[in-house]
Amino acid sequence: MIVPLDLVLFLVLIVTAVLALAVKDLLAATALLAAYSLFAALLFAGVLAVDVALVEAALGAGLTGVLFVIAILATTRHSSPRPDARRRWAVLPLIVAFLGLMLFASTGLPDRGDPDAPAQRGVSQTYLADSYADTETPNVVTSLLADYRSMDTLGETMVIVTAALAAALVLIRRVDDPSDRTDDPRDTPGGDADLDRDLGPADEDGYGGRGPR
Amino acid sequence: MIGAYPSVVVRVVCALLSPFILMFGLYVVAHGHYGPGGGFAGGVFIAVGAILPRLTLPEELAYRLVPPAAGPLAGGVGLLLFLLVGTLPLLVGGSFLDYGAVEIAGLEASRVRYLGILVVEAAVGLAVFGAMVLIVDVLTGKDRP
Amino acid sequence: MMMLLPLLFGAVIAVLAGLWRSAAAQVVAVITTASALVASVIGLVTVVADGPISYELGGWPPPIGIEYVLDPLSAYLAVIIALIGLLVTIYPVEAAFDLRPRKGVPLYPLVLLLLTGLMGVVLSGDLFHLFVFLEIYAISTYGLVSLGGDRGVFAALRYLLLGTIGSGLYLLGVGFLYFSTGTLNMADMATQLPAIADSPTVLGAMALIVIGLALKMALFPLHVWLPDAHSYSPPGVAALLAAVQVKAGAYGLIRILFDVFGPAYTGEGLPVSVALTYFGLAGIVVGSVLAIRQTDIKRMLAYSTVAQLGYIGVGIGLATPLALVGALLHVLNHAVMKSGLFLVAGGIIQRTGLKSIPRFSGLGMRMPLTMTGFAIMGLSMAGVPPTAGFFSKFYLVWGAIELGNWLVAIVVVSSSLLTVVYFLRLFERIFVAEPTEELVADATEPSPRVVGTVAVLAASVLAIGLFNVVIVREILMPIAERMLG
Amino acid sequence: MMELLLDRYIYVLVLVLLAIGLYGVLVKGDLVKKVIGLTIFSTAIYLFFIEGSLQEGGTAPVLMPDPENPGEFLNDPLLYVDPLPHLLILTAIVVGVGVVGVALALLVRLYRTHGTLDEAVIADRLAGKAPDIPAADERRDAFDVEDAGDGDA
Repeated sequence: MIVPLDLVLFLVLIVTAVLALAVKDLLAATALLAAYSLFAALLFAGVLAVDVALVEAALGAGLTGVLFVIAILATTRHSSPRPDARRRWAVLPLIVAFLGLMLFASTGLPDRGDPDAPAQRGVSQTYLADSYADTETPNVVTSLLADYRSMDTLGETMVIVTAALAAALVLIRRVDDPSDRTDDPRDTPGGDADLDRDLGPADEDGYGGRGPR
Repeated sequence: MIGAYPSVVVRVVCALLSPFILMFGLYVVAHGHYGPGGGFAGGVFIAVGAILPRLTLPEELAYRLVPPAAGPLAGGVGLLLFLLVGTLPLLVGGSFLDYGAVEIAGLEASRVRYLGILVVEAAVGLAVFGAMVLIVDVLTGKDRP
Repeated sequence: MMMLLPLLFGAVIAVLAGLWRSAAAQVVAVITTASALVASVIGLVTVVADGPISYELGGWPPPIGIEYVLDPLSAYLAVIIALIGLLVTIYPVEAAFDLRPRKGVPLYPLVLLLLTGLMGVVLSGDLFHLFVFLEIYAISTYGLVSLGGDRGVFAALRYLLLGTIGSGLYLLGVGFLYFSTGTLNMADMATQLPAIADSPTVLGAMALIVIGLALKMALFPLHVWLPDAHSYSPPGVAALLAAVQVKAGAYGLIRILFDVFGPAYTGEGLPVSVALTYFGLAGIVVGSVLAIRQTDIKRMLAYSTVAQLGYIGVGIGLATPLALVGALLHVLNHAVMKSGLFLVAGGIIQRTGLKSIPRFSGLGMRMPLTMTGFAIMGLSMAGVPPTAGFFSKFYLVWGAIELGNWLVAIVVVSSSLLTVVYFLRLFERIFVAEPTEELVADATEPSPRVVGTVAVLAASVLAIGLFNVVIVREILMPIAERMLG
Repeated sequence: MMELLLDRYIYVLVLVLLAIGLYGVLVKGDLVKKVIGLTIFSTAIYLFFIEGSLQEGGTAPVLMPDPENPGEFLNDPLLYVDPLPHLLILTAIVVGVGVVGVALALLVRLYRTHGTLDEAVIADRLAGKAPDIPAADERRDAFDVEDAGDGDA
């Protein structure tokens, strides 16, 4: 009965995805991307994945949007309009081949919502049946996350900490930047540019306006 | 590059909002057992509570509320907490992350697991909070403790 | 678990230690990797003697919980990872990473997280868990590659885009498998797959997983990210990447193709094996030819990595015990040789600032110890007996001849000749020619830590060459026979 | 084909989203757009998993109190949708945000040195500064020098 709503949401998703890639203003693209994530979160909620919907709304739509906005404010708001026609023709066959492969693969999938699908008869039965007895936790996703498959969660926590550290390593000001080393200039023409090197009017194409502030 | 927002309405509303967001975040972390939520969503909410002042309030004030060192520190401590909880059962002969193996007088194994989940969620929330604050800090160029 | 634990803790403690004092982080890193090495050697000895060990995390038996499996294959790779990790962390920080980190720069934490990710990949007995660790090591790599200055940043971004697509494809493949079997545990899935062997979903999943992991492993023609990422990153990072990081992809491929999908899918004549073989061959040829054309030493080494990964791909594709032994032995050989070569390059750059090969003239006289190590590893790359590199190619060729696949045999042998060409050219310059550069004339042997590290690696190249029969008979042959038997 | 579309249009729609994302990553010349494409791609993967977890007649995987035994919960698996994909996707979402964070950090760093986020322009500038590095091998697509002209135009 919720199927038509699903369909509508999916069409909206496709439209926002296309628009997010098409618009020239990057802030608008970010807003569209956040809308895309939000609609995805609605879809998640529609098929009863409430935990995922919450996290997608908070992380996918909220925080990712904030990160994009901060990055765009720190860089430029205008996307470079340059079409890359040759690459498009090289990539399209790849995408078509990928779609063909996926279409072929999805013919073997069980129907959506089929209670006899292997996944429904697999390990998740055990989780649902035993969760309360094992952990006194009615939310099975939580007991899965923090107990049955807690190692995944540990890995995931490490991923996010790793990502933060990697971002810090990329942007943090280091004492000894490579360009300070005694490289022979002829060996590395131009050298590795310093973080703070001013390249001057590198952005003469008229699109280099920084963000609003 | 991100500092006090020109509009006083925005500044005041955000300043008023962020403690409530923090509280909601804590609630989501703690509520994971019974409904949607848990460490990840909660950690994000708490992080948003800390990030919002950074986007709207004057810099000094925002960094006094949540100093930049909080990012890496919270990330490290959260991860360490998770690891310690995981290792605790090893010491009493269980396997890694097997909270049920820890015997606490008067509590059944399932109850111990229940508590273990709570601690893990808190650790995850802390780590996610730290990581997000750190990412925002380096992106805005304020990375030095 | 014993092997992972020191790394897990080390990474976290290194984060906190790095905040406090940057030198402390390196000490923590060395201690951590050393204990991981000890643990993994013990692990290897144990499993070779007593058979695989399974570890149930959280006390939940698989397939309910996540399982770690330590069998000879994963123990073998764990030893390689810990060894290279230890050598790179011991290596002086300026030479390895082109910078002396300020307080709070998370350099060693990321190196440890990279190693943790790799270790997790080889230990995991769960398809999704493998994805999580795949991402841990990938994300730390993106950060580390960006240390290589401006071009490093750009290379890191392109690698990030392609690498994330790779893991996305892998994840999709895992999804297809999960929806067909209802489990994520590798062993459990392997028992269920034969019943639905013909399902298009399973075949599609296999294709997705192979493409995703081949992208991670940089198998030709999916290698486009590798030359930039490896040649612009600092020497220590390049050593880690070439030696162990791309091997994690190879490991995943071997494990999933042979253990999860099993012989029903990987028998002779199936498209996946054939494709791997011929793409591997193409990679060998293209990589070798491009390596000859490079003048920058690190870039040359990066292209030669493309070629060497081709050998591993061929070994997996041929799917006979002998060829698989060749591929696995080559994983070890290449790890030792290539990390050694990159670290030597780091030593040269640290001492002289030179990167361009034509200007290395006469360096052999000035840095005799380092250059001897370099020569040994170069000979091994070229496959000159009795160095390690000879034997892995020997097993590959033997396996190919056994199958009657003469094309493979011919390409492998002739590409070795190509490798000889480019290393001989280099040696001629280094040892015979007179110094033309002041920088070379003034050069001296790098610091003892550099020389020591290089010496260890050069000695192990010789040792692996001499004792390869032992390694093959005790460790690799049983693995190959069990997987393909 | 028609039957596939009607019966299981969801998977086909997910495929469309995957293709849009891939197109964005591989074809767009602007680096921010590439990262946006990456996000679309990964969200499509999440949708695939979550749509697959649905079970007809099932409800959210939070156990319902048993009306007959207070304090007990109904634990019949048929009552709930499959929770395992939910966990997997929670993990994947967090991983995805981490990747986006690193990607944006790299973008900001690139912009600080180059003042642009056009992939081809940056590539040309890096390659142009380094004539001793062959620009024609694997750099066919994005790195061709002739492209530099219209890149700035």
